Amino acid sequence: MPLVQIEKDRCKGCELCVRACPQEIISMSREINTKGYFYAQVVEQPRCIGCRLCAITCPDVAILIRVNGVSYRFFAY
Amino acid sequence: MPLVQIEKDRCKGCELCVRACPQEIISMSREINTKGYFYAQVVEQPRCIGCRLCAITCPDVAILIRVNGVSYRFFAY
Amino acid sequence: MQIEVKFAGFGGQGILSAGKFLAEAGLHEGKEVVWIPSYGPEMRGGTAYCTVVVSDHAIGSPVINNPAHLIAMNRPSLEKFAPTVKPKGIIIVNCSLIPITSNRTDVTEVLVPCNQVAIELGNPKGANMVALGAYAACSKVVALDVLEAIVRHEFEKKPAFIDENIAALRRGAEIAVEKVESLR
Amino acid sequence: MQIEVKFAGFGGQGILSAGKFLAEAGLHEGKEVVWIPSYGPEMRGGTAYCTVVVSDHAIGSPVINNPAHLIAMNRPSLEKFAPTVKPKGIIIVNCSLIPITSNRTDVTEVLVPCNQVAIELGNPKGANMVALGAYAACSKVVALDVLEAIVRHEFEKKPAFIDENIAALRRGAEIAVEKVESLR
Amino acid sequence: MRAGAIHYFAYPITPQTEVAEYLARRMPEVGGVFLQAESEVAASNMIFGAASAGVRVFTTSSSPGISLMSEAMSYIAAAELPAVFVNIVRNGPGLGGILPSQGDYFQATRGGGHGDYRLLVLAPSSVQETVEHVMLAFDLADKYRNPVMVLGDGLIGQMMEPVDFSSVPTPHPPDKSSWATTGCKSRKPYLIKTLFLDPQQSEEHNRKLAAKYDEMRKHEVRFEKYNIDNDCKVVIVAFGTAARVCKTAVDELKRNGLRVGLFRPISLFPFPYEPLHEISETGTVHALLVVEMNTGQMIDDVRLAVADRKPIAFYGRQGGMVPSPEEVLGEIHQLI
Amino acid sequence: MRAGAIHYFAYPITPQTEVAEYLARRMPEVGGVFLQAESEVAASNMIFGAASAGVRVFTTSSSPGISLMSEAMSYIAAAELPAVFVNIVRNGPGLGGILPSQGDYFQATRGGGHGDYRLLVLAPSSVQETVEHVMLAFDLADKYRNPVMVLGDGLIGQMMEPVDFSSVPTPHPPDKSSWATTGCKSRKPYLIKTLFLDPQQSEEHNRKLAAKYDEMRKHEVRFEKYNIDNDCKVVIVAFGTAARVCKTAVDELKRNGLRVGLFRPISLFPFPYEPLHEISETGTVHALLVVEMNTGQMIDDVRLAVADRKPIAFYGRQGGMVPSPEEVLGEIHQLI
Amino acid sequence: MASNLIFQCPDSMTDAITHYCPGCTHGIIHRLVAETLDELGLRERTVGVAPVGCSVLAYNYFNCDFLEAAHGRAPAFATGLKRARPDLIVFTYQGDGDLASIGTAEIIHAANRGEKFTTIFVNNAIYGMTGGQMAPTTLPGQVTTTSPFGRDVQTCGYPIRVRELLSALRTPAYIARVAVHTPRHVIEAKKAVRKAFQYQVQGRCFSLVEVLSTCPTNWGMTPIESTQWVQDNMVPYFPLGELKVPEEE
Amino acid sequence: MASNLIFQCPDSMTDAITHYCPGCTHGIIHRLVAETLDELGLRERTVGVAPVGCSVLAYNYFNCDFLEAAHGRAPAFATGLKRARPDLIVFTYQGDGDLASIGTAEIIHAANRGEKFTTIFVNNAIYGMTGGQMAPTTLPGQVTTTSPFGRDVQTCGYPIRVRELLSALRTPAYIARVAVHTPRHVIEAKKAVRKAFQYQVQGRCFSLVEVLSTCPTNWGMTPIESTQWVQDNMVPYFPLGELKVPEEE
Ligand SMILES: Cc1ncc(C[n+]2csc(CCOP(=O)(O)OP(=O)(O)O)c2C)c(N)n1
Ligand SMILES: Cc1ncc(C[n+]2csc(CCOP(=O)(O)OP(=O)(O)O)c2C)c(N)n1
Ligand code: SF4
Ligand code: SF4
Ligand code: SF4
Ligand code: SF4
Ligand code: SF4
Ligand code: SF4
Ligand SMILES: [Mg+2]
Ligand SMILES: [Mg+2]
Repeated sequence: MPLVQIEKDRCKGCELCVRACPQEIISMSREINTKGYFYAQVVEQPRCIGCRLCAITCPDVAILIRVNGVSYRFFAY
Repeated sequence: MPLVQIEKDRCKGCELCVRACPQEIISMSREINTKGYFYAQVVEQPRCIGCRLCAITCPDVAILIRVNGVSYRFFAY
Repeated sequence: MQIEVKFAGFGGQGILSAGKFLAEAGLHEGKEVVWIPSYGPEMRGGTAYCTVVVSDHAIGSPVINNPAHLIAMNRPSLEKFAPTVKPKGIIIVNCSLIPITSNRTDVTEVLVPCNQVAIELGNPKGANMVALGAYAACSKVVALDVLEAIVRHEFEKKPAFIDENIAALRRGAEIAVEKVESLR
Repeated sequence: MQIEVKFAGFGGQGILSAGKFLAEAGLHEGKEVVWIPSYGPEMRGGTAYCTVVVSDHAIGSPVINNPAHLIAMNRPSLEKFAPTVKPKGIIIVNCSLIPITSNRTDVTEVLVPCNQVAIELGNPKGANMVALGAYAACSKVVALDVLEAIVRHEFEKKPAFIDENIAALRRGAEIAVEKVESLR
Repeated sequence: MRAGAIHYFAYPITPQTEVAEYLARRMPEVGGVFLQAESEVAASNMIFGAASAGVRVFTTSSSPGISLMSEAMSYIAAAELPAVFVNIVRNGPGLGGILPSQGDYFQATRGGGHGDYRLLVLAPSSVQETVEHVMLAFDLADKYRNPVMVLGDGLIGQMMEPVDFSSVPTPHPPDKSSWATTGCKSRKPYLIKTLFLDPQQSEEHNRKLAAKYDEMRKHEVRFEKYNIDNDCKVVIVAFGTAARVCKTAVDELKRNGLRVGLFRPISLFPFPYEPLHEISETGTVHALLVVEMNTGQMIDDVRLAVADRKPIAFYGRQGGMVPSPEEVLGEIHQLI
Repeated sequence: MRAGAIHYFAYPITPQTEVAEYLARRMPEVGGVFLQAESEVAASNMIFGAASAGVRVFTTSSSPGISLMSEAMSYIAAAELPAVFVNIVRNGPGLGGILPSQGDYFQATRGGGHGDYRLLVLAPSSVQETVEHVMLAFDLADKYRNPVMVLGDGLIGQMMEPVDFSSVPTPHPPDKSSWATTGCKSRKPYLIKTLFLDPQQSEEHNRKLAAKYDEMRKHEVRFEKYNIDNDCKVVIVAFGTAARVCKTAVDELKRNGLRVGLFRPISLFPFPYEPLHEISETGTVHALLVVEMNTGQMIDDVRLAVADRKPIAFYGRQGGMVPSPEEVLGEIHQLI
Repeated sequence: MASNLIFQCPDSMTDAITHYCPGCTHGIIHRLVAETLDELGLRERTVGVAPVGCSVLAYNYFNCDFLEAAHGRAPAFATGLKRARPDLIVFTYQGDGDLASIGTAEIIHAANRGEKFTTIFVNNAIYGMTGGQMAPTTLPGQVTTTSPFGRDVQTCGYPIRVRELLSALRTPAYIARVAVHTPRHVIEAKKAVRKAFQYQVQGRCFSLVEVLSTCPTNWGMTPIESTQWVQDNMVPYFPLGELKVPEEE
Repeated sequence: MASNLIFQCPDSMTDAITHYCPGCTHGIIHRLVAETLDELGLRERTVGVAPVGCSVLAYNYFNCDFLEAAHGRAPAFATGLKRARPDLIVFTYQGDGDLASIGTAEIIHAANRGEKFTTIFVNNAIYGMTGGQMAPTTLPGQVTTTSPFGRDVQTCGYPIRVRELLSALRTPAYIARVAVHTPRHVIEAKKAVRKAFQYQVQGRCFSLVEVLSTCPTNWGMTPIESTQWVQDNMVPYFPLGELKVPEEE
């Protein structure tokens, strides 16, 4: 099962990942991080399909994705 | 009858007019002018048809053409 | 009387415009005023600050190493500038983002949760106004209603912003007054 | 011994290269040499000149207001520079293009119809070489055969030019010798 | 009136933007053109072209941009055209930063472009004075047909200070019909050029320019004496922002009974050599302190004015650091 | 060896072409690149890029072209990169002409680009010395990681004089692997930059540069004394072509039994203040004569060296005119 | 079973948090370049050239040698560098003010000489760093601080299409335009960036990828609105795709 | 019957003898411009802008107000002038080094802004004034002092076609290429020059006429050989004709 980790203090709250996620499982927190931004959170991790669209679209490399099983570090997207 | 006057001391001897003249009536003198150039001369004035090609091609405005009769100063060439 | 105040935070927090409003208000009250940004818009991110000097007489050096007052909107600003504040000065601390205090005992330190308040007011970008309101109430450098007038004037063309910013100013002022009283 | 010579004429007459040949020849003879063009190729037309200094010892100022010798290839050059030539100097006048003389009595003035001669030799661009040959013969600053060697070297890659230029040099020298003798 | 209209060509650079926008907004008679150029090189040459038509022109930039204008400045001076350049100096060299600096003093007063020419350089020390200097610059540029530079710095450039427009002189553009290239109707064609192939003519032209600079030296020396009287012990020399800081220091010293004065050159070229020389000759003065926001540039001019009859100390901050009044006080105390 | 190869980027301009072609042809170890740039702006930035890779780089130009390089010069100095600029000065300002001049003295020694930086400036007075200076310039540029300028003029530029290559020093390019950006294989990435947003850092950087210029002032002062001994009555100060002319005048004076010497600054920055000062202190010297091919630029430095202890006269020609030995004699006779 | 990273920061990027504004796509473009360097194994022989513009600090985010050029002159820098060391991989990263305004001559001549480096051209239709002035690529009617009533094509002309302009040169090159406002576009963009570097690795030609980017701050929009604006306004005027490939020759 | 002049020096030319080399077609191009000014009655409200190049002294030959620009900057000059005085007729006269090398940015941006002046662009495939260095328009294999073995397209790229490059811009303009190496071509050239000025008179658009010209001196040919070289070598690479007319819009 894919695991999506969003690094709270790297996030600038741009919401691009929220829009990108086909599963609509990312949403913005109601809290702010140390920079004062509302940050993105994965709210329903189990529904994640590991499509990486959130990470691909994040301008701040705030998203990290893990899976169990084979994976390729260099993927041609 | 058209009259072609080549100003000897303006001429730089480039020979472009010689090549331009359809009547082949311009040739280079064997003398040099004050700048040391062999200058162009009209050798058979009567055969001139007043086509102006010599003047049009002269880079040094050394050629002046007159005709008797109506003429237009501003010609669209 | 001459008062120097430093607004400090990071780019994007509205530091420079809050300072500008204060300066405009000072001008409006007939004072001599100088507003100096730390730097222009050429760089974003990093620490941004501006200095505002409000005075009854002509202002000499615009270089202020030791301001009378400080408004610290994030942690690095507080750490950097708190030690430079003149004794008996005022420090406004945006405790939404700053988990520490200055540890100074010779100044009045007022903790205002600017971001929280702004979020509560439904105007998350208004943290700078909350801070400005709080500062004006504590320092009395300019009157609150003059500040409100300036806000009205500045947002003339975007009337939607007027009310929410005035609300932020007022709420900031209220909190500050409460806090200051509790300090007594 | 130091000899200064000015070559002058208009752009396109090969003034600068004639001067260069002379300088090269001087170098070849083991002398100190300076060659200074009046200006580079940036401008065509107008008066062009160069100065060549050939000396037994190190050359100081390259600025020569009063050359020992002058080679005037067109009328303005003669008019401009003839009065500056040192007494007992030499003036070569290209009488193909210059209908006047310098009117100086304290110099050796040699009239050479450089253009005519060049035309007669079937090498109308060789007027500069005619003048150079004439000058070398009159002044003996460098030997004619050294000049010829330089010409051979310079036109190494265009052998067609070698013979005609050497012919021009020689013819110039001959004429000059005749003229100088007739002056005696 | 066309000749009164002001034409402005510039390329964006921090920290000149504010000044540019401010001036463009406030200058009362603006009826001219504003065009954003593709570069500083282009902006300065647009200035050149527009100045040829006899209109008033100016551009604003900051250090690196000014370097790119230096060819055009030399041309404009050579062509004897009036134009105004505002340089809001930032810390350098290179890209440096956008903080206030006085590192372009040499460039403004002696260098920049190639060849023997000078800019008339004015150095304001407040926003008010900046506005006045820009207006004055137009007049001086027209008077001498020479480029004039207003040398500010990022601090003045970005400072918000009230301005009193009543004291800003109204402009008097002179008649330029004797040279402006506006079509040769009923006169001979005019030519504006800087090429002089004939050395005699070129030398004459150089001397004509030199004579003009001498005229400026005679008539355009500007400076301010602050608290300078007959018993000064130390004289501070500073311009622009540094001078403003020094004023606060002088006030403070005065309060403490110390006799220290400030000499502020306002025209950097022509530099006020004579007046400074005289002051330095005052018996009580036993030292001068030059304060600059660079590693020491104007100090050359101070030394030329004072020779070495009195010791000259230097205090400089660099890299966008502005000396504080306290630091200046410290330096003074070392001298007294 | 790559680091010994010389890379040359330039844009054509008279009268630098000859020098460029000459140097490129003669420089023995050329194994580098020649590329004609689209402009002087580009050429100077290509230099910058290539210098970053640790190769030896140079460009040649003449006055207007040098003005266009002034932004890059300031950057290169700020980035602490070695690079050599040859300026074959022509008469200016503006397009001017292509005749020899010394009108860029200020630009070379104090101005040009923005900010607090200096070029190390060498002024040869013969073709031989030009070649030697260019080779020396590469070494000095490497030593100080600073741009070095060889300031010639059209006369030297276009003069044909025999050159003895045996006296030209062989180059010793140092190891640049501690900073050259050639890929970060088995090390941390290197960064070459000139932006300093933090004023503390920027100030530090400025002071580092200033310290380097002080080093140059200590170690790189170069000058020539010609016929200067203990009983000189007048000392001529001149550089480059003007100095060469003055030598002839000095020789002539000597023949006539007049005791006149010549002081020729070879490094214009650092200027030989000390040695000139000492000479001017010699009891017999009662005046100095500065001879320049401009309206008076180096004279500022002479005055800084001499203060006003001795009178300083000036003789200048402009516009491509070169003073003649006779004219210099005339001036000397007025002083004696 | 071990857990594997399938998305993480590329080795060619440092882990510094960028100074870019929230939602600014400069960050995405950086990552695409860094991923490419990783994938092609180029990091250790790459030198990047930063422009003057918001990305002047790019060197803080790339984990390879870097230079900072003067405004607009990155192509001249890269030329000098690459000519001196043809074995290096050199890329410039430039904004639209930098490349299409002050640096016009430099990019055109570098492209025309066929310099063998790669340019990543970030077109955000505005001068970001200096606070939102009109760029050569600002769209007709677009409001900026120096076109307060919208770009007037009568006085300022039409926006310059850099891809089309450079493709008009005869010298072989790889020139493409991409966008990064949706994940799909990012994926396409990545392919073009990769190709551009591959051509360089092969020593084939000059390569340039124009990337349509956002500037939420100076456009006065949210990041999401900005991406929509790219789609609705920029893409129609700046068509996406390759316009020139060296194979044509 | 009176004798009438049917060909003489146009009023817009002075009667100075030019400094151009024998057979250099700069002289023809000057005359075409001067005739056009005469015919359209523009002399008294025209200001010409001279470049730096062999035609730097153009002002000696034109009988109208003239400026001498810095090398490559004539379009910026003309922009300043024309913006200040839109009622004037302004033209620049520029060589290929001036316009297509150092002045690339200036001509592209002037054209792109649609500045309402006219540029006469004299392409002689070489730097004439400075003694025959390679120009951006020097043909492949052409020998110059800085390409002694002929222009190598591998290292210097292909010659720039200015007409094509500028036509790639979207802003309306009149852009044509003509030649003057035979009388027939001169006649065609005249038409283009006339049109260019007419568009300006109408305030329509930027106009540029690229004229293929000779440089017998630096090409090392006789004038006649030079004209043949234009026909045989330049015309095939630089096709003649209008490429852009404002009516298209
Ligand atoms: C010579 C010079 N001129 C002007 C500037 C100011 N300046 C810095 S960045 C910039 C433009 C930035 O715009 P762009 O290239 O589009 O990059 P962006 O910030 O939009 O990514 C300008 C004009 C400068 N630093 N140097
Ligand atoms: C800033 C600057 N760089 C270089 C020069 C030298 N220069 C004068 S004319 C010229 C090029 C001339 O070539 P072109 O524009 O093709 O005109 P042509 O002479 O061929 O008609 C150059 C490089 C200069 N005057 N100024
Ligand atoms: S990997 Fe795909 S499904 Fe999972 S959170 Fe990201 S976008 Fe949504
Ligand atoms: S895209 Fe990245 S920065 Fe933006 S909200 Fe999502 S995690 Fe945060
Ligand atoms: S007008 Fe025609 S026919 Fe007469 S000379 Fe001239 S070219 Fe020959
Ligand atoms: S075309 Fe003109 S210059 Fe040439 S030979 Fe004929 S008349 Fe003489
Ligand atoms: S100003 Fe614009 S381009 Fe610059 S970082 Fe912010 S959003 Fe990005
Ligand atoms: S050098 Fe060439 S372009 Fe210049 S005048 Fe001579 S032939 Fe014409
Ligand atoms: Mg941009
Ligand atoms: Mg040309």
